[in-house]
Amino acid sequence: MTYTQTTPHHGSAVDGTAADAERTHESAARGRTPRSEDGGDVARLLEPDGTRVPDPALDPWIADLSPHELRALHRDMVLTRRLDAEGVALQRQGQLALWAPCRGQEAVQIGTAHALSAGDFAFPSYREHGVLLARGAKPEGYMLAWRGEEHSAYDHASINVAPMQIIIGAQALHATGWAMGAQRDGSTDVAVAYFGDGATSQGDVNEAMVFASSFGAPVVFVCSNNQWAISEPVTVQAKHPIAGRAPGFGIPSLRIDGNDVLACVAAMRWALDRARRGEGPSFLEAVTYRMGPHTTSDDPTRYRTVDEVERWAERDPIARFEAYLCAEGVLDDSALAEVAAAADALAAEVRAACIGAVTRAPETVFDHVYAEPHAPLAAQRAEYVEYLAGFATEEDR
Amino acid sequence: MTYTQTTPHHGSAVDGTAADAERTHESAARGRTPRSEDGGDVARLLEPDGTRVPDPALDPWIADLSPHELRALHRDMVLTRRLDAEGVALQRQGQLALWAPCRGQEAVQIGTAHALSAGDFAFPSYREHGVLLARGAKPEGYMLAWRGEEHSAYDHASINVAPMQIIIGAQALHATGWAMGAQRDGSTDVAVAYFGDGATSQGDVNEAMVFASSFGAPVVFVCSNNQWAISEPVTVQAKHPIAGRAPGFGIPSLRIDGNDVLACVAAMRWALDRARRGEGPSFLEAVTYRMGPHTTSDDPTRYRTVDEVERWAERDPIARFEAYLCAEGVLDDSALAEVAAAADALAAEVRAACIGAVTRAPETVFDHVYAEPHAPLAAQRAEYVEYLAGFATEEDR
Amino acid sequence: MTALTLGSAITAGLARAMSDDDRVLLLGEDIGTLGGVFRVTDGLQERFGAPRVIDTPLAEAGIVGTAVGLALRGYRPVVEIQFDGFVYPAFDQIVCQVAKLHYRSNGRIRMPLVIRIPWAGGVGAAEHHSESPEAYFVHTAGLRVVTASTPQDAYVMLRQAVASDDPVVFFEPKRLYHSKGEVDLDADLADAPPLHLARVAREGTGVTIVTYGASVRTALDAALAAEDEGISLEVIDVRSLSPMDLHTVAASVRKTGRVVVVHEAARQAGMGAEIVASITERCFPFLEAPPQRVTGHDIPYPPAKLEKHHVPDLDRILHAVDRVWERDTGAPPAGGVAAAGSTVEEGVR
Amino acid sequence: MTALTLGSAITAGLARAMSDDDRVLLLGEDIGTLGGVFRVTDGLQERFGAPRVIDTPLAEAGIVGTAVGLALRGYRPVVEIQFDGFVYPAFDQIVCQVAKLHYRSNGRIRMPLVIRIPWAGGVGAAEHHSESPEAYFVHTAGLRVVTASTPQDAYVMLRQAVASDDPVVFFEPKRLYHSKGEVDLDADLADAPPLHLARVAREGTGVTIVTYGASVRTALDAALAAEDEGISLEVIDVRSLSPMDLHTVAASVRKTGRVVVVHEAARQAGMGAEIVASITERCFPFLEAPPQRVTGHDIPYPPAKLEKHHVPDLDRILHAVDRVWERDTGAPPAGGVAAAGSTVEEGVR
Ligand SMILES: Cc1ncc(C[n+]2csc(CCOP(=O)(O)OP(=O)(O)O)c2C)c(N)n1
Ligand SMILES: Cc1ncc(C[n+]2csc(CCOP(=O)(O)OP(=O)(O)O)c2C)c(N)n1
Ligand SMILES: [Mg+2]
Ligand SMILES: [Mg+2]
Repeated sequence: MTYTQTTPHHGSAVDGTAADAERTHESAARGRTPRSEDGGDVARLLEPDGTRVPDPALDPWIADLSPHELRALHRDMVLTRRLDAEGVALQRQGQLALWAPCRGQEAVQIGTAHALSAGDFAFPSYREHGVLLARGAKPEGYMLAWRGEEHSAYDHASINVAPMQIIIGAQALHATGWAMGAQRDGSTDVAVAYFGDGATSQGDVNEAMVFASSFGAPVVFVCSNNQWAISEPVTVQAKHPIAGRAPGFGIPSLRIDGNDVLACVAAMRWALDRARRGEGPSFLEAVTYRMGPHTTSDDPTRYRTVDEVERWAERDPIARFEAYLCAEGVLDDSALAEVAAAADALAAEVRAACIGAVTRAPETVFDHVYAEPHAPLAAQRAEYVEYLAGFATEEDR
Repeated sequence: MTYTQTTPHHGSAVDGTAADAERTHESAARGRTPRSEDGGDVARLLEPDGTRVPDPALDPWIADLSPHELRALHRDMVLTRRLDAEGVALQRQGQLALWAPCRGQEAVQIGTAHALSAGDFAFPSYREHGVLLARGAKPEGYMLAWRGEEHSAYDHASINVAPMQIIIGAQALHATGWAMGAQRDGSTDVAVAYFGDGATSQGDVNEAMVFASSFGAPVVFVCSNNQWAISEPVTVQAKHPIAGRAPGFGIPSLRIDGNDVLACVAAMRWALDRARRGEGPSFLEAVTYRMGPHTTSDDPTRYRTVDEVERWAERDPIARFEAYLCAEGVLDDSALAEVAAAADALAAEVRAACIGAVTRAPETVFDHVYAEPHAPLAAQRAEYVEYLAGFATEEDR
Repeated sequence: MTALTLGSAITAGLARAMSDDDRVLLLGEDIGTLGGVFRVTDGLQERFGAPRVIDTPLAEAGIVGTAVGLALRGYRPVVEIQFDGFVYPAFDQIVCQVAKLHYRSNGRIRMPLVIRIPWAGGVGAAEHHSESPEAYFVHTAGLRVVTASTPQDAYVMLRQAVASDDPVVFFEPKRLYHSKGEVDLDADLADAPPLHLARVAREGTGVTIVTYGASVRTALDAALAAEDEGISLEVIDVRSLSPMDLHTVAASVRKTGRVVVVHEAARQAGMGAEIVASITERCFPFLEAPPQRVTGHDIPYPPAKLEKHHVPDLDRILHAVDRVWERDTGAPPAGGVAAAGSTVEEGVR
Repeated sequence: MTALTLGSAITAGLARAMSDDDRVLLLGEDIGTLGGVFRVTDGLQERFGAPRVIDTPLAEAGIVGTAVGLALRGYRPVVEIQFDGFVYPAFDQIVCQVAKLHYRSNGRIRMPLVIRIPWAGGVGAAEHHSESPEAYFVHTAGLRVVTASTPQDAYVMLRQAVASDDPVVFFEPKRLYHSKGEVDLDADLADAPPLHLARVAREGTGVTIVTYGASVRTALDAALAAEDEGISLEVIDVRSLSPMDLHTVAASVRKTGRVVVVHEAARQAGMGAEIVASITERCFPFLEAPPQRVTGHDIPYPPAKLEKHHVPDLDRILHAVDRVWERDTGAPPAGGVAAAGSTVEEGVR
């Protein structure tokens, strides 16, 4: 095998050394991890039907999850799905210009985001609605960009989330730089870069791994391998599992079932712990699936089969987790009803935020180009304001 | 260990699969390859003192080398060294604007270039003087760029070598694209990308690996890890052996002693053979050392010790190969004298090419910007010619 | 003649170029199975095969860099950059390699590469999807930069671009992708106007409008409106931004003495600056008023809901026309220039 | 006052900025142990430590991209791009991220980043080591672009750039690195001319020369030579290319009525186009002759032995001065413009 799937070990350093690889081979030999649909091994704690399976490496990382925390994970996944559905609906109704559905990817988004501390900083792509929600962004915050009102509408500093990134992979470098800063501050804050399978082909993502490795920066790379980059299957980007890239850069990686929220929490905690201990970057490949189109402008029937989508529907992250929680008695019908009500409420809020949105005044297009005074631009603005005023006058006549 | 050092096996496919990695572990376990100075394993056929050591994987690839071919390798290494020394001397005498010495790296340049066929295409950096020489470039061809007369002076099509590349890593993509073309032509031609250890940090080199792997392009990446990127030790680029990067991209790699010309020939033949069989890209990390300064403008005493340089001098590629060939009776004093005379003759030719160089006419700066007619530029040229003529007139007065 | 949209005219141009020359191949993201996010390459992979219509990994430097290698091997690659805002990762390969290889190699190496870029705004798109980066390429010696504003031009110019032995950046005004026009699919390239020539899109006598891309349509609309007000506009579609056909532009300006340059890109150091400077150099004595620029502001492209306040529209063009039309400038008016300049603060103090 | 070279004035400026604010840190290739290939960061790693003077992996997108992250974390990174020609791999990060983050975040995110670039030619360097890419950045809204032509300016402007909450591209004319001048090391930034102001490098009455960077020296030399011929040149060092201080430029042009713009970069869509266009817009009635551009040709930078035929020198400036000086342009001369324009073929036919 050409890559090393590093196994997280609770409390022990996993630094991608030979000894570590031995361990990996060993655990792989034990046949611990079931094969995922696309032919690679993934680490998993919940079977698609909700059965809890043991994984000695991951188990310890979630041993302390309380029923309260488990319910919070479930709730945020449900809210994310509802928010996402509302995004699609609002786009169809002309309330949004575009929407990039995240249906199917709730587990990796919520699982990893829940593992973060307040001081950590997330660098999302455009599809991480669940991450924004979990970090506390307000509905306007995550909707208005898709309506075309703002480029980025949440308050980055208060929720420690960078503006969503459309330039594929660029944020991986930002996260690495931020982590280098956290390192220099002597803090234990960690940066998280979220990106897709397609992004792994970009120079920026690879350079981010180089920098992160060279400086031992406390950053976690979370690759949501949802099998597609618009119409291109992941095999166009990588013939071998993506998690196999990182070890070559000296970065331990883990390939997990991205539809298993417990595995996502566990893996993320492992990675965060490494970072906080000064052990540097880690890489997670969360194997998941984009159930919807790439965006509301996309027509996935042109490039994939209904069959494939149906097969992945059987591995739904929410159904799986609900089955588990109900079986464990952590969730019951009334709790589910409560969550459903909360989702309805969120959907209503989201809808209100969209429909109530008022487009800014024209001259605000000139705002915030610079932080400091800029006379020529101020003049351009004044000229445009005067020009617009001319219309008012004409119309008045 | 986090990377896979793929072992070449004669005639058998080595595609970076699990089975392959097993083999690697196996051979590493046999302790076959001595440790290089910088802490990693390298494959080697000649000890620094010229003793031939067996390597079951590499041996078969050079079994057929005739005394004639061995002498040619030696000769080209000596010529390269002499050419290089002449470059340094000419720069000191003000005949060249700059020179990037390749002293110490003759084995990887000559070894890999000798393994090529005429139809293969090399994409060198600025330090591959040996590759140019081995491919048949004329002295003017490789000197005039360093004199500042031309950007690139050899005839690329006749020797199948791209213009030397100064933008670090850019040529790796060109080689990959060329290889995709060769593949489409149904030919067995192979592209070779030469670059340094520093270049492996560039996005372009990583993207080249992605493309090469995705398309199974017949390209060989030859990384001359000469321990330094100007003043930065290789550890700034990579904490782990560079050869470990490629397998994560699905590209088998080999880490060889870059000062052992036989190992370089063998590894290159292995890689070329894979490419010609349609097995796709390979990656060679040739562990070597830049004995001179980065360029004649550089002052290496600012960043490295004399000690380090002396230690590497003991592993000189030419001395080692000479010792071996003399012991084998392939070379004797008269043969050595003949090679020395050839080197003198080359040096004289090189010197003559430099000193005799006549700078082109001023208006030629406008030539070849476009392949097709371009009236505004033609007008700019005419205007400049007229302007220059004005001086002549003034002076005439 | 066949009625085609501008987008399908390009598809037809690509198909024609590919069947005329089997060294032509396409590279890009989602151009194969999907047929491109704008469907411009729709059906081409089916027709010409996957080896010639290549879905690449998601890396623009990689796309352009491998195209350079393919060109070195004798191919004529046509690459698609999915949106204008995604060309920058390839900037190094374009500026240092594509543009320079012919020069660097003293003409030994040809770079018959076409870089297609769906381009510019006004379509309500997300951030980074409405950029107008043409000036960067116009400033880069070694590149040719063109754009078409009619289906006929799109069909012919695309083929000319592919046939050119120089690298061509081919901007496709996405706002016009769905606009229809008659196309002569059997047009012989030898009969077509050369790629570098400007086109007088509408003749007029009062004011010259110099523009390109989707703004040609806006300028033509403005010309209709101006006609009602008794001002005759001549509209020049520059088509080729590099080289630029100053002959056609200057001939018009000498006739009208008044000129408005229109584009969507930011003003500062944009294409309009070059056009105004060139006109001033060549036509100074004929100018009745200082040339005006109607451009995007010097801001990043704004959110979609506000883009109508950035992309020049008919009213902004007419406003500028009024300014060059009304203002007569034989000699400095008493305090007049300061006054004329007063809406635009000149300094930065 | 201390006599310093321009290069060491920058070193002093960096040291001062770093001791004034411990959030300032440096990133680049070979800037630590080696002190930079031009020794501009010499001694800084020893003085401020490796965590603040960071030798990075060899990847410019990586350098700028991580600097963006450091800025997000509250640092004020000063990055060095080793040579002008190596900035392009970072172009995407600069144009899409550095320039836009403040705008995109509605002012919530600041990008107090300085990108230092040893810049331009005339030093006999190898390919890609003599580029003049400033127009690309001037065209990019959200960036400030400055350059210094004296040690005093270099010292002060570098500190101002670091103090600015906006991203600043700081071009260092490498031809002047070794030129000496007096520097007031105790200068209080509050007393210094603001970063965006132009400087009248020499007062004159006949012709205005607008330039920047190393060409300021050439222009001053030309002014001396022109004096001998009885023409008085006013030389304006623009200093800040974006924003540009048009107030100072326009005031001069209104006085002289004649202007020559000088820079090394290619002409087409270069900085000179913007300057000429802006001057024409603002000062049209005062212009006695069309502004002239003396620039690098529209070619890739040529091999070093030929660079003197590309980089504007004293003679080319004087030649242009003659043209704007001699030519009077009240009304179109009979056939005169065609004649005047005849050295420059206008069309592309
Ligand atoms: C630099 C750049 N190139 C191209 C695009 C166009 N684009 C947007 S999303 C996308 C696919 C991304 O795939 P992946 O990284 O797997 O993320 P996913 O959309 O699947 O979440 C592409 C090609 C872009 N946004 N940025
Ligand atoms: C894109 C780019 N960035 C920076 C440089 C400046 N530079 C020239 S050589 C060099 C070091 C290259 O090191 P390596 O790749 O190890 O090759 P070596 O010089 O050791 O052969 C650097 C930084 C460059 N030429 N191109
Ligand atoms: Mg994906
Ligand atoms: Mg090196």
